Amino acid sequence: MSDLTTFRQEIRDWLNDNCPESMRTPVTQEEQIWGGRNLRFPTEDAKLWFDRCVEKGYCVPDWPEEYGGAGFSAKETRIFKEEMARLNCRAPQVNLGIWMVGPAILEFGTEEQKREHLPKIARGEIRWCQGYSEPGAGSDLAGLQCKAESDGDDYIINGSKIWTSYADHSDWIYCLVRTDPDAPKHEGITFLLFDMASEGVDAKPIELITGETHFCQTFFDNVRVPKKNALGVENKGWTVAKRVLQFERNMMSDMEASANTSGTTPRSAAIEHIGLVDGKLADPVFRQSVVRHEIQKRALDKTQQRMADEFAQGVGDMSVAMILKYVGTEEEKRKYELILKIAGEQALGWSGEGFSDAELQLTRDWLASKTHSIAGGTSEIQLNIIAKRVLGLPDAAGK
Amino acid sequence: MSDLTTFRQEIRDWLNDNCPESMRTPVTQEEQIWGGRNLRFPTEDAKLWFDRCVEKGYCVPDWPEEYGGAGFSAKETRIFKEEMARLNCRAPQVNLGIWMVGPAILEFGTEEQKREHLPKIARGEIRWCQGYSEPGAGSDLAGLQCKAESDGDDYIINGSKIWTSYADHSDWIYCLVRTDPDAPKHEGITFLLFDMASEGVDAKPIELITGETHFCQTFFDNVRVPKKNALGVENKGWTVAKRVLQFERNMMSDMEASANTSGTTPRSAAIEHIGLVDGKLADPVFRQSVVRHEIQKRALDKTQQRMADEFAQGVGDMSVAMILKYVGTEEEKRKYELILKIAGEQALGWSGEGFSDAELQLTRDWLASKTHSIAGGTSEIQLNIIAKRVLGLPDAAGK
Amino acid sequence: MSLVFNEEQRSLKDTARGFVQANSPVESLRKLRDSQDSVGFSRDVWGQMVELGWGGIIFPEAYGGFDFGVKGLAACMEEFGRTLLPSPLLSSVALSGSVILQAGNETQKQELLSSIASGELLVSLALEEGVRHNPVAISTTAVRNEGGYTISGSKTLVMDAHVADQLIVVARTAGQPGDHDGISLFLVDAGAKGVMISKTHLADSRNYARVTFDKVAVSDSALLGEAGQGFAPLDRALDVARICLAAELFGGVQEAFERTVEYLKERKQFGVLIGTFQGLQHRCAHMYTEIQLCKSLMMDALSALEAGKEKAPALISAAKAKISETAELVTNEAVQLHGGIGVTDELEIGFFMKRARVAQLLLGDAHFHYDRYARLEGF
Amino acid sequence: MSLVFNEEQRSLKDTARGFVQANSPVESLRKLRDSQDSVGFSRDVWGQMVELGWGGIIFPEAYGGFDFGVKGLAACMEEFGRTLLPSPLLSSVALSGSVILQAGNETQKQELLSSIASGELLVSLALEEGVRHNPVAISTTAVRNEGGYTISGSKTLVMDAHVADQLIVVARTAGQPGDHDGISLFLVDAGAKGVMISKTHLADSRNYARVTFDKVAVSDSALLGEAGQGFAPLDRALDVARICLAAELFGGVQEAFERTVEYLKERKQFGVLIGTFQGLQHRCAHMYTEIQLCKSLMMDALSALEAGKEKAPALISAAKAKISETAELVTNEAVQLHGGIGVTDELEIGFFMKRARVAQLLLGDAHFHYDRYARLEGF
Repeated sequence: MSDLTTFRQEIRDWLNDNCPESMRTPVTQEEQIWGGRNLRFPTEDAKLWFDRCVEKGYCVPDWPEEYGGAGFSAKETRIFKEEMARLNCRAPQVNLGIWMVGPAILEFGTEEQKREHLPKIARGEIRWCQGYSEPGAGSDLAGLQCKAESDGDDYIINGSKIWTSYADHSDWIYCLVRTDPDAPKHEGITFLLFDMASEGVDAKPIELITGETHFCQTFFDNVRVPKKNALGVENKGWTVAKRVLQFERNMMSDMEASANTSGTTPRSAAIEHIGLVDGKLADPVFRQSVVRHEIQKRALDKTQQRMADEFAQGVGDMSVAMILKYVGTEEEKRKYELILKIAGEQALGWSGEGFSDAELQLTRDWLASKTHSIAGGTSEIQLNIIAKRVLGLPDAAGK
Repeated sequence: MSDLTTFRQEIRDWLNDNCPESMRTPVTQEEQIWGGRNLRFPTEDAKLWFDRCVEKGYCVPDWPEEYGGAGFSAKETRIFKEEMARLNCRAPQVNLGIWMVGPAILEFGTEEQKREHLPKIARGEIRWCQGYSEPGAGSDLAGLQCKAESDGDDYIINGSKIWTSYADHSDWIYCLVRTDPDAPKHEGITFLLFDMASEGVDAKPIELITGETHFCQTFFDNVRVPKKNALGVENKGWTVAKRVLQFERNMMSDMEASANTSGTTPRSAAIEHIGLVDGKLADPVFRQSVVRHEIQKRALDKTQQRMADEFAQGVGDMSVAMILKYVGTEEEKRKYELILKIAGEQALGWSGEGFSDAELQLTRDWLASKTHSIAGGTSEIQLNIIAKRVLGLPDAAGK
Repeated sequence: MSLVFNEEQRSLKDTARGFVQANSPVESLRKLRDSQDSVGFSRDVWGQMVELGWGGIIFPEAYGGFDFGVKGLAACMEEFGRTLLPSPLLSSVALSGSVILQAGNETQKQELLSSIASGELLVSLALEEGVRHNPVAISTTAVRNEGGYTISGSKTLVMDAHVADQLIVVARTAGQPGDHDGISLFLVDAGAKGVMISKTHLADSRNYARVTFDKVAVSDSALLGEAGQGFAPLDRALDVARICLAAELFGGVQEAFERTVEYLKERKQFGVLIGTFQGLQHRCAHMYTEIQLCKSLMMDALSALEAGKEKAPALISAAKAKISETAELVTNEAVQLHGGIGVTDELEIGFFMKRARVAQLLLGDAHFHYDRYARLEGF
Repeated sequence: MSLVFNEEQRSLKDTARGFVQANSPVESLRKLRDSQDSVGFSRDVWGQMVELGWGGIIFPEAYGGFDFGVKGLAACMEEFGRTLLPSPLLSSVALSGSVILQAGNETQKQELLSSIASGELLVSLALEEGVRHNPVAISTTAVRNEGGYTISGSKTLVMDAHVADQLIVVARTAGQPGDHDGISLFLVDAGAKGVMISKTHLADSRNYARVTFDKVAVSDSALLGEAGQGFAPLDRALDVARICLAAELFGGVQEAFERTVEYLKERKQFGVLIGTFQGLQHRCAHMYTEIQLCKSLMMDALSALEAGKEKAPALISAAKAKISETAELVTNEAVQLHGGIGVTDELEIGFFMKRARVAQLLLGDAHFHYDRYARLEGF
């Protein structure tokens, strides 16, 4: 216990000494550091902070030091994150390498793959994108058609992926391809890593309701990829894919915190637009809605903490994890609808004068919240999973 | 138009002259007039009011005069009901004869059947119960097992029915029986009318969560029924049954009005237990909940009126009718949950001192509301019907 | 007091439906948005609308109108909502026209209404000062001086102000923000000295502006109705616009719902139509019930208004509140049930959601109208 | 600050589960109800509970207790809630015992707590005066006179008062109803002159009474804590009872939910298990998520209370509010999803719904605790 207390103090001191003041403010979409070959820093402080974190392995604190991490235990990692949050330190970089494919390589990769990819992710040199969904397939991920045909030591990839976020700005892709078209749909899939600069790769942005274009449709026309780039076993890629989906769900439920770049909460909006009278929000109906949201939000945060505590005590159960994405994204939608009601016109600005940057961002945050309960497994899919895997409710006959 | 105005005035005058003051107060469960061979009146006024209505045919105002009705048109019937409601006149009698089997006999009966049954219903001489559901069958009405075997001019009935309301106090039953066990489940059913005093009939009350026992399980042991007692064609009883289910759904959505014998509304409870300050309910959160309920309730009432107006204009559509039972019973549940929150302890009394009769009734009304979204087609069945028949959403394969 | 549109109204509605489907599908709004059109609606389409009589639809014949009543206009608004038609019909006709009808003297009505009806004149109401609708929270002042008034203050959410010829300004000649008394209505030339109009861009890509009045001088004849007694006619005019806006919103809700149900009948997942999933079926069936309830409340409010019932304002609040809540439910579900393509800009369903949120807010959201309903009902 | 019961607490919980399943299934409550038992709980079962140590579970060892803490008690309450066990554990131990611990002087603690722990003494708290929980709306007066006080007033919802040996009366020695200051706590003999106890019968078939105090004379030594300063210790004690009651309610919610899910796996309709219907699956899955959130809030509140965090009262309000709302959802769904048999008295599911509504109300419903949370959070 006292070791961890010391550890906490050390982290706190280091952050205090090393995290520039300007890196302790809410980050905007534009200032987010995504890493990659085209890495640019919006400010000198951002570069300084990034470099210092990379040096200590703090972009991936729980990865082994040999792969660029800090080698922290689960408990240490949690303390690290708590201290980062306490000082409002920005994440030094955020991307799918750190969240998804890195952990997957740690778990399924060969030693060679680990040495090749992990340090680059830890140092933000390579930016990854994800090639899972296909046009028209939606929630039925495993029904994928993008094919990889064997050609000596290589595969030849043909097909297309959709919802590949920032594919047009990414360096590498981890991609599900069908290597055995005759196998049942969950078999015959391979989890493949390849360079987006390969010949035959083309990424075309899709505009969302938020006006943003981080997603692409990505086309593969006879793309040649070495077979050794498969992560895990050929035709057994679904196992890796499922694990990555778990990482994704956990990440999605964290999304709110990082996505809420306007920094507005129902409480802050209510204090600004409704005001306090005798220390109470002047509108009791909105006041109750704000409380409801705060309690739900706290319940969600505490559920994550409880899971960790349960695992620590050996009474853990993965079924609790399955609620996080559903609850997190659904509550996020309610949160923004509530803010819209409270802030009225100021939360519905689109551009131009009359609205602060934070207000214009708020409108996007509201719209972005609609995407989160769809991406990474819709809420309906989450409910199916809970009903069947956790509650053990039966499948309909013939399905 | 001026004819209807005159008509309205005549009805209003007649009600004013003939409906005793004590019959213009909310009716309690005990004072409800159900009719039948054992008809007893709780007060002299009740008898007077009943006799006067029977004489005019006002128990069934829209039935032809030859069968004991008043021969009113649809518009006249609505005016009659509006005037009854305006003066808070109690219904002279309420029962399944008037609501369900009477209209069914009018539509499907032979002239002989009409002459035999309708006047008795209009005069409250025979009380009917309904034999539809069977133990274990639940919402799958058509899966019924109760069998009627041919024996010359008679059927011999064996089996059992559940949720037969007041079977132990009823004189006749309309009952679905299987006359052809080999036919598909919706065929081979006959709609049969018979006397509950027949040999081999036994009704055993079921206690509900309200503490009340109006429902029974009813057993038939070699009950002999003449074949001419079938309503409609042999083996085609499902057609009649479906029509009666429509009557039932309309009746169920009216239920709240007649079932709310405590007379408490969210608004009245709030005024009593929370109180007004400067003409506003002192608690704005409850105030909003009361408003929501009132608007929903008005929307439901106006939907019924709109349907009538649409049919009158020739642009009617039965699909609107399909929402009434679902909306009515679900809102009724919300209404009582709201009253419970507002009235606190006073809405949770069960018996004994400390609670008025109306308060004790309120607790029952709350519990009874739970039965209404199950009886007569569960809310889930209603949603299925809307999804498939109104919206045309497809059936799952294999069903 | 019939709860159904009569034959004349149904025929108007059919005309409106045919008109917008031919002349202003949702795609038109997208084009106006993408080209950052400075007018924000099609003057051509508006010209045709005026020609077909919509400009004077609710005005008495004596003022160049067609006297079809609010019910007739609402029937059309429902159809206009289905294609998200942008036009000055709400701002200039339903709202400003109603204020003039309710508050103006005979001369003002004669002069202004027929010009509005003919489309020559566009008038906008400068009412709101806060982030949400509140017609008594008026701080803008109109100070009496010789022969006129001097108006100062700031307004927001002024519909179509950037193209208006005249503005009706709600200003205070007495009392404090929050008081009913002391509110007065003034006609101000949009080009008058001291008037500054700046267009704002909201999520629904429709037209709103902020307007500031810096010591704007108007003559006595600019006053609409009696000084200090403007609230009552204003509120009556607002009620006309509220139910018309509710009808427009309701049209959009129905369109979004119907598109969603159709999608469920086409889209396959895991080898089956997603419309077969009971979870989705029940949600759609529930939405259908809410939509039917909205329709009944809308017809209830329109009928009460037409019949001049005392309860009409409360019923208009009931309809606007319920339709606003249903709009939130249905547009959110529409996006969610469309899945991935539901959140692309390419699919039009997002346009319905964006318009719905602004229309929910305008002229009072559910929160405002619940409160107003209770107030009018005396509890 | 761990959000999980430790090994000791888990073992206590297992004991509690085994105990009630063997000694007090739901059927026991039905029997007490149907026989109109005048005690309303089994003295025999309560005797065994005391013997097993539950009477002193939260008291320090110095006062004859076992010092397992509120977390330990709550772990057990969850299990007791699963079989709807009626016992004086909440009224006499969690509530009255906590008031004595928080407010009493050393002598009072020594005298009373060990007797409560041993089951010799039953104490009830006479607090409420209105239809809903409100610990400051105290009109009952305690008027100072020579050597003591005279108490007059009426109380309701006094748990287990009909079998209590002593009552703790919340009375006002100064101030007005609504004030925090001026509230004092008195120990009154249940048999004292002027005390009238009348049992009320609520929907949950548990034990409550209305108690009137007609000029009841008590001596100075009856005062618990300082005169006029009773609210703070009372509120701390209430918080202990609130989270224990929330835990009990949560146990019932889980039981009702699990029974419902099991039913869906057994019950066939239209030839298939109703558990295969996606509409019902999604509703169950949603309930599961709510239940998990309740659990986290309950553990959060218990941990904060154990650690003496300043935020503990707000977190207890959060837990009681959320569990109360979830109880309404889950018990209603449990009845509905059981269909026809769900509304019979024969099936036990109705007992859970009836108990839930009373437990939701007791010591503050969601409405009360939402308000309290906001107040404690300063907005």
